[in-house]
Amino acid sequence: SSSTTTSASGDGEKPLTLGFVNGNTIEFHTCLQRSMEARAKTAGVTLLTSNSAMDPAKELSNIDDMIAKQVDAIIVQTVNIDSLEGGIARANRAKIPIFLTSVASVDQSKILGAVITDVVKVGRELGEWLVKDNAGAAADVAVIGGAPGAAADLMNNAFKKALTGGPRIVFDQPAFWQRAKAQDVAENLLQAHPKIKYVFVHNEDMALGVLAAFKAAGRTDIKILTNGGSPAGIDAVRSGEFAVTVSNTPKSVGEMAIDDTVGLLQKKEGVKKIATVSDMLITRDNADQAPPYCS
Amino acid sequence: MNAVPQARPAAALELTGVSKSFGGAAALREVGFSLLPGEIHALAGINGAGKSTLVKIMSGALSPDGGHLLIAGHAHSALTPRRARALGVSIVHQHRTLVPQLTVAENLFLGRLPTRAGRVDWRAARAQAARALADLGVEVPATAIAADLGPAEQTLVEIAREIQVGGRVLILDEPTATLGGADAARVHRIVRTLSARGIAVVYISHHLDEVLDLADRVTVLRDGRHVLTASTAETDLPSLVRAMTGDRLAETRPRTARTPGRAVLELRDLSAGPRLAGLSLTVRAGEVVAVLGCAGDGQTQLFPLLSGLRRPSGGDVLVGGGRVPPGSVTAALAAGLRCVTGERLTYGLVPGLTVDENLDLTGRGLRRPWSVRWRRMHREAAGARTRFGVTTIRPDPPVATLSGGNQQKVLLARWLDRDVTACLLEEPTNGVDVAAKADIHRLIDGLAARGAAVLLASADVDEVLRLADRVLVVRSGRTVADLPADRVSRDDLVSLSVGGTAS
Amino acid sequence: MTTAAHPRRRTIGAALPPGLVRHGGVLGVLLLIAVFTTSRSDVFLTAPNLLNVSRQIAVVAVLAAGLTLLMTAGGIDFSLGAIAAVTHGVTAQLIVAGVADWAAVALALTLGAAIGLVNGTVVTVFRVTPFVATLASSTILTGVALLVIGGQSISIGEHLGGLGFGELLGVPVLIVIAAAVCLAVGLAMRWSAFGRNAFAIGGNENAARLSGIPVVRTKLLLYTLGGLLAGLGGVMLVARLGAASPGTGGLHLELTVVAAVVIGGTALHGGSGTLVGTILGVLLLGVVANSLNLLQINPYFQDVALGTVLMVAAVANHLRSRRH
Amino acid sequence: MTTAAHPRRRTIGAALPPGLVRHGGVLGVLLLIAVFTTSRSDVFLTAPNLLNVSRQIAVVAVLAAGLTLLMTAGGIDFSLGAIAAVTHGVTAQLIVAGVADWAAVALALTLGAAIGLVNGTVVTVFRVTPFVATLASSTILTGVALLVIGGQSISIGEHLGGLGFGELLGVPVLIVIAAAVCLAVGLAMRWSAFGRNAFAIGGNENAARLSGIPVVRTKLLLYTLGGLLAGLGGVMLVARLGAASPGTGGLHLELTVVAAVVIGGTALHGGSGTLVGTILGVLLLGVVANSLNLLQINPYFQDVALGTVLMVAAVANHLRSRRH
Ligand SMILES: Nc1ncnc2c1ncn2[C@@H]1O[C@H](COP(=O)(O)OP(=O)(O)OP(=O)(O)O)[C@@H](O)[C@H]1O
Ligand SMILES: Nc1ncnc2c1ncn2[C@@H]1O[C@H](COP(=O)(O)OP(=O)(O)OP(=O)(O)O)[C@@H](O)[C@H]1O
Ligand SMILES: O[C@@H]1[C@H](O)[C@H](O)CO[C@H]1O
Ligand SMILES: [Mg+2]
Ligand SMILES: [Mg+2]
Repeated sequence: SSSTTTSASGDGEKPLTLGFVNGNTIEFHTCLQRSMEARAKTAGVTLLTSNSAMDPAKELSNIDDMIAKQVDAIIVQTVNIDSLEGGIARANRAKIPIFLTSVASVDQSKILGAVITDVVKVGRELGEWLVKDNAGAAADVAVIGGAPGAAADLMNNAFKKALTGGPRIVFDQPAFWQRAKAQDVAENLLQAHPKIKYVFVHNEDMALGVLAAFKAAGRTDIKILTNGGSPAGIDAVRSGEFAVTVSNTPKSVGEMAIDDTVGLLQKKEGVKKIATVSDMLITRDNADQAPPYCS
Repeated sequence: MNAVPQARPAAALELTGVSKSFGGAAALREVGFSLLPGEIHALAGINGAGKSTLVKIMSGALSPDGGHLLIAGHAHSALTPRRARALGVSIVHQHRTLVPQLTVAENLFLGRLPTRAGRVDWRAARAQAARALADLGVEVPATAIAADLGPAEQTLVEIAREIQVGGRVLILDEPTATLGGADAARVHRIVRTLSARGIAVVYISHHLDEVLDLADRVTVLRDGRHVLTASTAETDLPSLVRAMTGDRLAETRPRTARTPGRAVLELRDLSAGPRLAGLSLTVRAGEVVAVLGCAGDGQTQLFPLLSGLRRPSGGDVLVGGGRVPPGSVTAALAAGLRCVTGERLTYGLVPGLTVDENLDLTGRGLRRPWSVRWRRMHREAAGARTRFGVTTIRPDPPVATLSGGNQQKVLLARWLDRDVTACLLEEPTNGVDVAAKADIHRLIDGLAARGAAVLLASADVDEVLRLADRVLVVRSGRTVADLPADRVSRDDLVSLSVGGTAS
Repeated sequence: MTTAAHPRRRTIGAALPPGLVRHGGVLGVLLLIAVFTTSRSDVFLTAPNLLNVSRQIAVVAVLAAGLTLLMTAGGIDFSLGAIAAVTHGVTAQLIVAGVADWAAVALALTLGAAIGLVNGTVVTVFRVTPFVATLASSTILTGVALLVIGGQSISIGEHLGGLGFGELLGVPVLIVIAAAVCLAVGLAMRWSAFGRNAFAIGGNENAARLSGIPVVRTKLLLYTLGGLLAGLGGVMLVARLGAASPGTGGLHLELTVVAAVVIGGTALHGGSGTLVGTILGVLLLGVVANSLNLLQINPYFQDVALGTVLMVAAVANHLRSRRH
Repeated sequence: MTTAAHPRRRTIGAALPPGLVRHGGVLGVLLLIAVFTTSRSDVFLTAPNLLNVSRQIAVVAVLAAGLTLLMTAGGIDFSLGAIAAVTHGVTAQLIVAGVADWAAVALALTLGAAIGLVNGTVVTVFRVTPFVATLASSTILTGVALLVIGGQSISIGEHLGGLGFGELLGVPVLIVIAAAVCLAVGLAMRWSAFGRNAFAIGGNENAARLSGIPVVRTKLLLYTLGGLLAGLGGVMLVARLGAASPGTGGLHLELTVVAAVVIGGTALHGGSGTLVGTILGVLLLGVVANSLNLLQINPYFQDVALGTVLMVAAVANHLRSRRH
């Protein structure tokens, strides 16, 4: 903490204070915040945090509160893609820059920068992996999704588009990001389509619920494709329970967010305004090279 | 326009062939009824005869299954309370219909608060309410909350409300059931005044003296059928009773002399709030002691205090010489105290449960068994129903669907159909018909004969004379007189209960 | 003696806003939190922060006002949050489709009122318990809200900016609207026959019906008004957020509104309620949320803290009312 | 004649589960959905799928049974879902910490009961409205549940597998437990003094107290039982999932449970309720969820479909009961 950083305003002595508005309290968000806190500490930056608990209106209130606290910049892990127009407008008016994590599909002139995860790419990569794995042959494929809406839809559509040739989607139902619900839906899936060969589950927590259902039914033949990169997910891939997952870890997102925000505020050279967090397709073969998920 | 002058004036309200049944059981069968302008028309009949049902139909609260209803000569098929009011028919129901959380003033103007420029004129409402209450001699502040009033005061407020509405027909369903002599007299005066102004009054009461004294005509219902309509000048009490009960005669056997034993129930300096300041009294085994007092004079506090619902601020209750721990229902019950409320629906019965289960509740509370044996419950309840004359038109209906008097009998049967050491009876014959009233009086005689100490809080002077060995008069929560019953006259009691002195 | 005491009671009751005396519990907890937060954060008691808090609670206040009136009459509407979600989506879609701002707002309000009317009809005509009926319609409307915006965020750009960010004599328009709604509802509850009928219906519906109060009509109107205000809340949401998006309004908002109203002392079974209490409840929730942020309480502890405050306020409320 | 009819009626009343007759509405809607789904999916009416459905509703049934009894007594517990969330987390953490399975389960059940007892105490001793008190404790417990698992999934591996996946004479253990709980509660509601006292308290608390029924003790017991069953639900959740994870239980579960109970005809204000109705309500919700999947209903329409079913059942329920 002896290292002093200069603030964007050029006031040489005052250390930076950043505000982080988190979107939820599940594992991803917990790790995201932890990695940011760790990185902020080493960078000598003060990090104030708040949480919107999936409520866009609360998100705006949190941004308001950060503005009231006169932070140097606000980092937002938004609840929904694009929902924070009002928040951005408000921050702009107060002349406090905003930095986004995970998404950046708003007018980019109004934000300081962003670290994005490309969900379209994730969906596409998984779809392509499936086609390759099945060698283009016919196969029944199911999707167990998150909540209907932007992020899940983007990933889903990309996945479907990538399924060229034989594989066809015979089941596509939501489990609302709940592990227990995913288990129920997977059970119903087994009833409706026992011949299913692949299941794409939108996150690893739900995928673990799906796995529990499959195990209970003695079905080890169905390949589970998912997204996350959490320790539990990587373990499942390593043991063959998941066929494949995509690692785009909150640790990388959080660290990049702090680095880039500080860099952009201090107008450092070579800091990209919009950076994409590198993701990695993880199968049994490369499970040991999976990046750490949490700080 | 009418060429032919009619022999009698057009009826203010007329029913022909009205029937009504509840779940297949008939409460009214082809009843006809005609109410003349300015007359006081009493409706009589034993509990469950259909009186309340009939007046509910007149006032639009219930719609009949068949028959016709004419108000001032016009037929009305889809009458609602709202329409009935607009047509000048107002009613005071047997079950109180005040809004408990609102003030007396607001209750008086329910649905028609005075407004000025679209906003409620509270000042006017209070002033008008105060005037209306003063007119009737009701000493209730217009700003009091309805829930804080006693039953008598609530009744008077309701009567005041309906009179305020005005109109040509006023229906009173047992207005005096919970009123003491003075309040009842006040109601009678009001009714006579209104009738003199040309308002027709339908008056339901089980006090047959009252009926004969007050009404011009009387109609008797039995088992939902019209039995007779007669001028009160041409009928007398025995024939009225016969018409009501059919074969079953209401005997009013003179009471037997009692010889009280040792002191069983003692109150020592019992105090609670401003209304009860150091009340002391003793009731001995086999003795019936009546407490008389104006509404709000402290005797209304006896029920919450003796039952353990409320903790007194001072003083003791003793049963059989032992002090009953205050403020505990369980302790009161364990001591052998049985308190029968005068507000059966608030503190007595569980309306949604059936008659038999309500009867079983007391035993369950006392014995605390693990299980409920339905068969045995029904068997025991059948006996209690017979003994207390509970009649229902369906096998074991929810208590809520019983007529008022039958509910009262269920309440009494619950508490008195077993061994009793000492009991408090609040208005035990509230809403009970003549025949049943005599039965209940005999039951209370029996209770005393078996050595129970009976404390009676009744506003019914005749009942007090019929039952009590001693009469205590309380004022501001203190005993001001303790008189042997055989040395006071009816007039003395009436005068005492309104705050006068015995002659 | 007893009678002498009455006139005194009367004067005090009339002079003090009905309810302030009754809400010692909530008021006490509110002050306590304010004092504590002020002592720990110099931002709390600044004008910008207080404006912040009031802007944040404006929508909740509008919905809570409608619910207070409805609950006083013994009703309940669990779908208000979902109605707001639907109307916020509809407003955005209409604006994106080129409808004039004012027309979009008018349509959204009408839609809210219409949904309220449907709820009211189910409750009065089919006599479904209000809780059940509105729980069902809340579920339906949550789906509809999602369908309306196609599960995506719909930006309205600079539209409705005057509503969302404008000021009137230095006071944000959102706050002005919320204050106006609260004032109107508060006055209606005290001074209008409609409002008093709501009390009578909630206190004893049978008595109300028997005294000729148009019970069905009043209830329909109350649900319609609730829907209308929820519709207004939806419009305020989209104006403030600058976009309609999944998850806005709905259950979150609903639970906040219900919590504010009940903590404000309105009885679930009807017959009593004050807008003052509701406003205190709304304020309490808003101040707590703000304080949790200012004091940097760990998000995991925020629910615990909020719940504890609610519990303490409820218990304090009770202790106060007993002493009376 | 009338008296002769009495014994007959009474016998019928005792022979038929009290309530089946009253629930024509829910039963009708349930059958309708079953017929419709069967006509569109040949899987629906197969034994494996029906077992599937019953396994899925087991947890809801256990919580709903407790809530039915509690609501009959005029209580409500909005925190049951949150209690389940806490106990499911605690069970997982204990097992991970090396505590024996049975001991972890016993501790979780005890914890659930203890939380219920606290709720009951707040409601009876401090006389806070049950809805308000349990809404507050639900908020607290939601935070606690997150804290317990640190916001992360906690896997229990093969532990509690016998509970989560085992079978007893071919019937999944989860179903056996749920059936046993429902049977016990159903019998208690009809045949035990405790259960009947709940009806009396819900019907008229004053009258019940004056009859010598131990009102406070009964209520405390009811809340404790509710908490215990919610604790059991939490254990069942973690056994079935093989892990504790954020978002399990909580508000989702709570609303499902409340919806099942109220759609089953238990009055919110107490005094009446049947376990048969609740079971029908639970079944209805389970069958709808299953049908939505089997029939591949568009995700965007699922809430609309569920809400519509609830609304139709509520209205149908009412129409049936009117004809009676
Ligand atoms: N809502 C109802 N549901 C079912 N039965 C009812 C209902 N109301 C009245 N009854 C039945 O109809 C019959 C007539 O009742 P009603 O109240 O008219 O009697 P009543 O003459 O007023 O008796 P009381 O003198 O005891 O007040 C009774 O047997 C009663 O049980
Ligand atoms: N709902 C209840 N739960 C538990 N105990 C109760 C309940 N209602 C009443 N009691 C018991 O009955 C006693 C009397 O309660 P009540 O509120 O009527 O008396 P109070 O507060 O002394 O009356 P007041 O303030 O009007 O003088 C209480 O002390 C309490 O022990
Ligand atoms: O007897 C009643 C009640 O028991 C109440 O507690 C007070 O008012 C009296 O009239
Ligand atoms: Mg009657
Ligand atoms: Mg009667």
